[in-house]
Amino acid sequence: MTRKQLFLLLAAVLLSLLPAAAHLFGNPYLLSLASRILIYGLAAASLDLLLGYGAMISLGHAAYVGIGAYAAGILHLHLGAPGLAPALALVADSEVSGLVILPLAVLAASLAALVIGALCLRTTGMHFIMITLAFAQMLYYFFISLEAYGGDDGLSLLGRSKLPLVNLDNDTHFYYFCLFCLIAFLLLASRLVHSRFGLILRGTGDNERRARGLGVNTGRYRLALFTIAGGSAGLAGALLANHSEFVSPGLLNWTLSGELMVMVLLGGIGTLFGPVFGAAVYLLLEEGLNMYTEHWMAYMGPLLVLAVLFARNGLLPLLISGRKRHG
Amino acid sequence: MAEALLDVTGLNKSFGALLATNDLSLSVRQGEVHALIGPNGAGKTTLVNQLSGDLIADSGRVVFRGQDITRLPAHHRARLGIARSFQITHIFENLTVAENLGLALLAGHGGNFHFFRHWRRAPRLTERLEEALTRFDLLQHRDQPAASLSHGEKRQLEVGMALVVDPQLLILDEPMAGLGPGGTVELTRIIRRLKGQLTILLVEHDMDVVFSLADRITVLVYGHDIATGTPAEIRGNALVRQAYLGEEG
Amino acid sequence: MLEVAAINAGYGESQVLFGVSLRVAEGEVVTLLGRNGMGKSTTVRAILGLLPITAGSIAYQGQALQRLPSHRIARLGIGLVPEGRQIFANLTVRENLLATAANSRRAREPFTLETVFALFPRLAERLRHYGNQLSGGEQQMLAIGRALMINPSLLVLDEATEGLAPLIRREIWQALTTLKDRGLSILVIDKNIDALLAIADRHFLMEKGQVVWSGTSDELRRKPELKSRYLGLEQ
Amino acid sequence: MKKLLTGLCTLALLLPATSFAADTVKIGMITTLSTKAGYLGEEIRDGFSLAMEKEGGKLGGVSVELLVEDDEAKPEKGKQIAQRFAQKDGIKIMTGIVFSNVAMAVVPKLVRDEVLYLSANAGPSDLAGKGCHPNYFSVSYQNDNLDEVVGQYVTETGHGNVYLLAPNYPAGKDHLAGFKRYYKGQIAGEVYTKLDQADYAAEIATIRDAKPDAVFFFLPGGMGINFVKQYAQAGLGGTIPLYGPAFSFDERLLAAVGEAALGVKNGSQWTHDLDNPANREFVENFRKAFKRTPTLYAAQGYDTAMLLASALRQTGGKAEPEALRQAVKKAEFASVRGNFAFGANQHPIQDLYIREVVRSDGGFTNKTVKKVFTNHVDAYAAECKM
Amino acid sequence: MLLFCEQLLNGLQLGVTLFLMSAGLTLVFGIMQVINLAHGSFYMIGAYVGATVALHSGSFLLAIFAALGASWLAGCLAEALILRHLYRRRHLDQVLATFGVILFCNEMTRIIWGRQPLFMDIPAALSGSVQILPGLPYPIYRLAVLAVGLAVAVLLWLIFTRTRIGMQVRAGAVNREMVAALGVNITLLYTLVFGCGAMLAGLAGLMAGPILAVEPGMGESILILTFVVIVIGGIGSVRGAFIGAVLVGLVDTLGRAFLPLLLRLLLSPATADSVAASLASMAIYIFMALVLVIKPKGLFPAHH
Repeated sequence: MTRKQLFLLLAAVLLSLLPAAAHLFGNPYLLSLASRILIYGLAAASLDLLLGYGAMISLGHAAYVGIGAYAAGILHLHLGAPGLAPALALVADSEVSGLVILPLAVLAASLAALVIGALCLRTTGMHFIMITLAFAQMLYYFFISLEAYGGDDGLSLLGRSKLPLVNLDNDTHFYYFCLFCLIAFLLLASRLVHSRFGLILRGTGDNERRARGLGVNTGRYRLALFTIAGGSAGLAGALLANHSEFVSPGLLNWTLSGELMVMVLLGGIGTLFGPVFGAAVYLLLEEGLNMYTEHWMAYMGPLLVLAVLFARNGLLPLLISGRKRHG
Repeated sequence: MAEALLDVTGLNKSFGALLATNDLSLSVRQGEVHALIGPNGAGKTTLVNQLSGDLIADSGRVVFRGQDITRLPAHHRARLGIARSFQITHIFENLTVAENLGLALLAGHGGNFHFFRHWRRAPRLTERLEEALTRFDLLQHRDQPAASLSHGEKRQLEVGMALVVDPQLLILDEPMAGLGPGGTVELTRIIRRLKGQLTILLVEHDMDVVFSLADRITVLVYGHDIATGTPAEIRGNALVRQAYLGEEG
Repeated sequence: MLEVAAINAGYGESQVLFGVSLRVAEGEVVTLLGRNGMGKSTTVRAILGLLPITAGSIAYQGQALQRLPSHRIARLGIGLVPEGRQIFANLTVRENLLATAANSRRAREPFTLETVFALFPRLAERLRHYGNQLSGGEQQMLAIGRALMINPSLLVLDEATEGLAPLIRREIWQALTTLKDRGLSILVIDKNIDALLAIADRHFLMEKGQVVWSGTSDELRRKPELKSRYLGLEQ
Repeated sequence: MKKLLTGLCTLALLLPATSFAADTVKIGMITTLSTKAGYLGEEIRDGFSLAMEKEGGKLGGVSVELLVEDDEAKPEKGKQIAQRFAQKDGIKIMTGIVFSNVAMAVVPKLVRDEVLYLSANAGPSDLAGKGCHPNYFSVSYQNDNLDEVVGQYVTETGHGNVYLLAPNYPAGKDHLAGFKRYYKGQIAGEVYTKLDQADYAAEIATIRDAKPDAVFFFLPGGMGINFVKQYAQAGLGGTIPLYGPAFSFDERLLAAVGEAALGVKNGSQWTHDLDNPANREFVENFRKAFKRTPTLYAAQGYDTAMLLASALRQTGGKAEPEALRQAVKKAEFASVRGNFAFGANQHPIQDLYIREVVRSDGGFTNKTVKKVFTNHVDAYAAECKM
Repeated sequence: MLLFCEQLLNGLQLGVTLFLMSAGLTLVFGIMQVINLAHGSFYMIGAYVGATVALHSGSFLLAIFAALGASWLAGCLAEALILRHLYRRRHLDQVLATFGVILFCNEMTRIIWGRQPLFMDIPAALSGSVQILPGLPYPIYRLAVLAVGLAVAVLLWLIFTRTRIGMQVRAGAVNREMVAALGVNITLLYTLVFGCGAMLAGLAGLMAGPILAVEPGMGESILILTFVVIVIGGIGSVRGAFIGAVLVGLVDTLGRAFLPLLLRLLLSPATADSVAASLASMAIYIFMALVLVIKPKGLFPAHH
């Protein structure tokens, strides 16, 4: 067994035992924190598809998380209200609202990514970074002024989505559901990067000119990946909305895009699992530092700089490869 | 006279005030190895870029197998059967050798939106990949990242990627650049074996290579073709000697 | 004054130079000959500190260069006319000449715009043109002028006349002769041996990253087989 | 592997801290300490801890432990902290939220889970009306109160044509609605600006062009500083009077606004010059402890702590929810505001004042000008079914 | 009409402030190929140091020197300690590191200066208004800001076209190696350019001090605007930055001022106001997206 497999196995065991541990220690908050880490991990891993495999540096990934969250929040609001459209009512009263909400949230985020991606992909390099940021800011202000759904105040959800078999209102069930979503995403994504599509994408990300010279219409593949990543971020958003039972425009702010990027880089770009690890490190650091000082950012900042300067490939590869690099 | 596979007439391309390609005409016949020589800055790479579609000419015509391709984008031209290698090695450094070749094999087809099945399980790919790995002597490196290959092996891989799709026209832009003596010999052998199977446009500085491989040679100076002919004709051409070797008179 | 001793260098994992040694004495014109891809430009880059060497040493007027950054090497008095000319395309001719001009060695008769224009009258006519609006020959003159403006004691020309029309070449050879007469040492790379035989004192012939022969112009004239073997078109 | 262990240790840090003696009551304060609005939370915290200090580290004779966390003015963050307080630390009493949107995200769930929440600032309309809850008390105000008093005062002053300005977000609209509830004249214009806008030159030019009798604005925090400074710089300070709720005129903001705010009238439920024994003591102690004049946020924090102290004293230190709730509801404490009682929706019934910004030894401060409402009840009380 | 002139002036004034921010950033972008999210922090440092010195010394002149010096120093330090090591790295690394710098700077201002905003007054000589047109008084200070912005633009133009440093910087943008090989200490030059860019940001912050709230995190809102400017103008082009800044200033100001009026022609007043408010906040982003869709490299891409 390689170190990587060992590491993943260990992580899987730990994660699946976590709820039991949380109950044992009488600390249900641990579960909520862990769920949040899983969700952010999902969002970061979806960003990693863009950064690590497609070489598309998007500084607006929070937009898709936000759209997913808002789609879930808005649907939740309407599905719970009387007098909705008959078509929606069919599914709404069957106590499986999640079956509508989650796919629609993914769909909404994918659609947004498709449209925005089509425009953004006309540019490259620094311009791409900035235009993705601009679109995210545009959406941020759009949701701030979206009065019908709370505007800047955000939107509170009463309870979580309903799914068959699992009861998301139960934190343990919710945790396992998040874990399931994350693992499913990671499995599908790692299949994806080794599929024909993934191969061509990785090639395009590596050397676009060469790929075109071989006959690849690179724009289509990039747009498809942008859409997929957006949709996955939408799923994370929908989960996040369910987790905190609340959505607000703050989710679309560029700082969240920045934080997601930090998670990807911290964990290890282009590794899919790394960003999940990065999310855990970032969020735990935030929690941990917060316990010791009000001024946690004064420590977090330099830590990030040091991480960039000295852990060039992220923490996960560092962990997995151990001392091999020095040997 | 054999039929022309590629016909370039009156091509012009300028960058600002610099005329990189100046009323250039060139005809590459089906099945020949056609070498393109000229001093540095003569506009060879600019021409290659216009043939491959990485640059679009300002004016003039590029006709390939009877079809006007002057304004087609690069990936379109690739699908028509024009393959190229680059002056500076252009391979997918982060992919493995097998992935590089696999990508080359798959790239020409439109239907690559397969998201879950491993790329290696694309129809009829395995045999072709094995064959390519064997043919370009890369079998022992198949799962190595391309970045870890030696310079010569990278060159070999690059040429392999261009060849693996059985192109009609192969454009080799200074394939010998930076190769050690062993590498040059090896690559010359590979190209010689290709002779007759497909048409090759060879841009090269190494005169040994050019004269040993080429059927015909075109000499570029200042973006213009000053002479075309067999190696013997070129060697005897006073204009060429003066322009290229700088021998005055 | 320049002493290159058994240097190795390369790009990434591919080694290009294998123990190259050469020397240029005060006031001498020395050539580095060989076909493309033999390591001539790499040698020049190594001298100028643009490429780290992995073995050997380089000294200029007794000072070791191998650990110095490029700008320090230039200030010691080595002026580079690079391969491909590398004119600053977004600067005018005048700006190209002035941007990096310096007299760090306190030469008694420093080069000025006037002396450069006396050398290359064409440049004076194109004073306000941008670098990318010049012909190849004018760019080459500008590159030489630019290097002279830092008042070097050694001028290094990489591919001094490649791709230029015969008339322009003659002008450049003429200029180099003038510079030699001024007492400047010159290290020049070119394929145009016949012209170089007249100017140069000594020659180094490179093949596959190694110096395979060195000698004076007379010795080179006496060995025509060298010319055809390492440089020529003929097989 | 060593690093993995380090990771596990970090996790362990998040396990519950060793619990205090059983008789210690933990209080969770979720408030804003970072971002541009960080000083607001600081004021609340300082007011609260001043009360604890006064009682010797206790409240109502019960030893209490105050946990303060920064919500960064983000609702999501507030929810996380609330969750951590409730689930990890087992806290049953919370307070401190500065912003209405954070409160709206955090409070409804908390009170459903039987946490007693005493608001030391935010008073969104929903929690006063339809969303009122037995576990929710506002010790500060209902948001509209401070606008209503200005609306009444502006009407009384006789301005018949007022221009309105607020950020383009729900709270902005609520505040303008509060003003309009008591304002009887014409509206010269109603403009909603970008949230966190820095430059108001365009709006000020439009105001000059509209020539209103007066301008009423709700721009909390830095936005207010920018607006007031630029308004004065544009030369409008002397010609078209400004009115607003107290949020843009607390003493710490005034220090940053400077002379530009001089003479501006604003509505509040409290000023440091209110003449009652509790207030005199509070202001004096606060100045001594923190070397600055308290703002209304500090007063609210102080009142919240004093209210809690009175309730804990009554229950004999037991934090049993029902008893504590009943005790809080009685509001038997000496508020720095003077009169203080809870209405049916558990929001304050209180007097409201108009204050004016004046000079005070080297700086600027508020002076009470007029009591406009006595025992004012908020507009949403009737909607509360409790 | 008078109102329109005034709004135009307001737009221009916002534009030149943005230009001060953008000039340094676009140079750093263009020449060193490095993304610096922490540029807004230099703006904040300029404002904080300026406000503090002005408050304690009462001298605006002293404040200017202190603010410029502090932001210059901060810029040089950031370059030498952090960014210099990232020139050849991915943009991603640069984003991450400078994001860390933002967190640090914001928290440090909170630790050093406390949480409440800082006060900074207009210098006495520049307070009050002048009638620039009959019936149109305009604050002198804003005119002064406009003048300083334009002066800096002219100064930069002069430096760039007339001085050797300017030529070296431009030359360095197209061929770093060649500049070094001709004897210029390019590392030092970069640090200098970086420091001067930071200083311009500090100047912008200082000048914003009397108009705006000096508070932690004040750099971020203007940072994003600055990015918008640079991308519209074309990365690396100072001329582009100037035109982009003026355009963004005008679009933002005129959008806020006149969108409500325009929309009222089409919609009911209440709807018009709320739609206009939303559109006005998004206006510059929409503008930027439009520019990039039409000209993916911005209006004046620097020659490369």
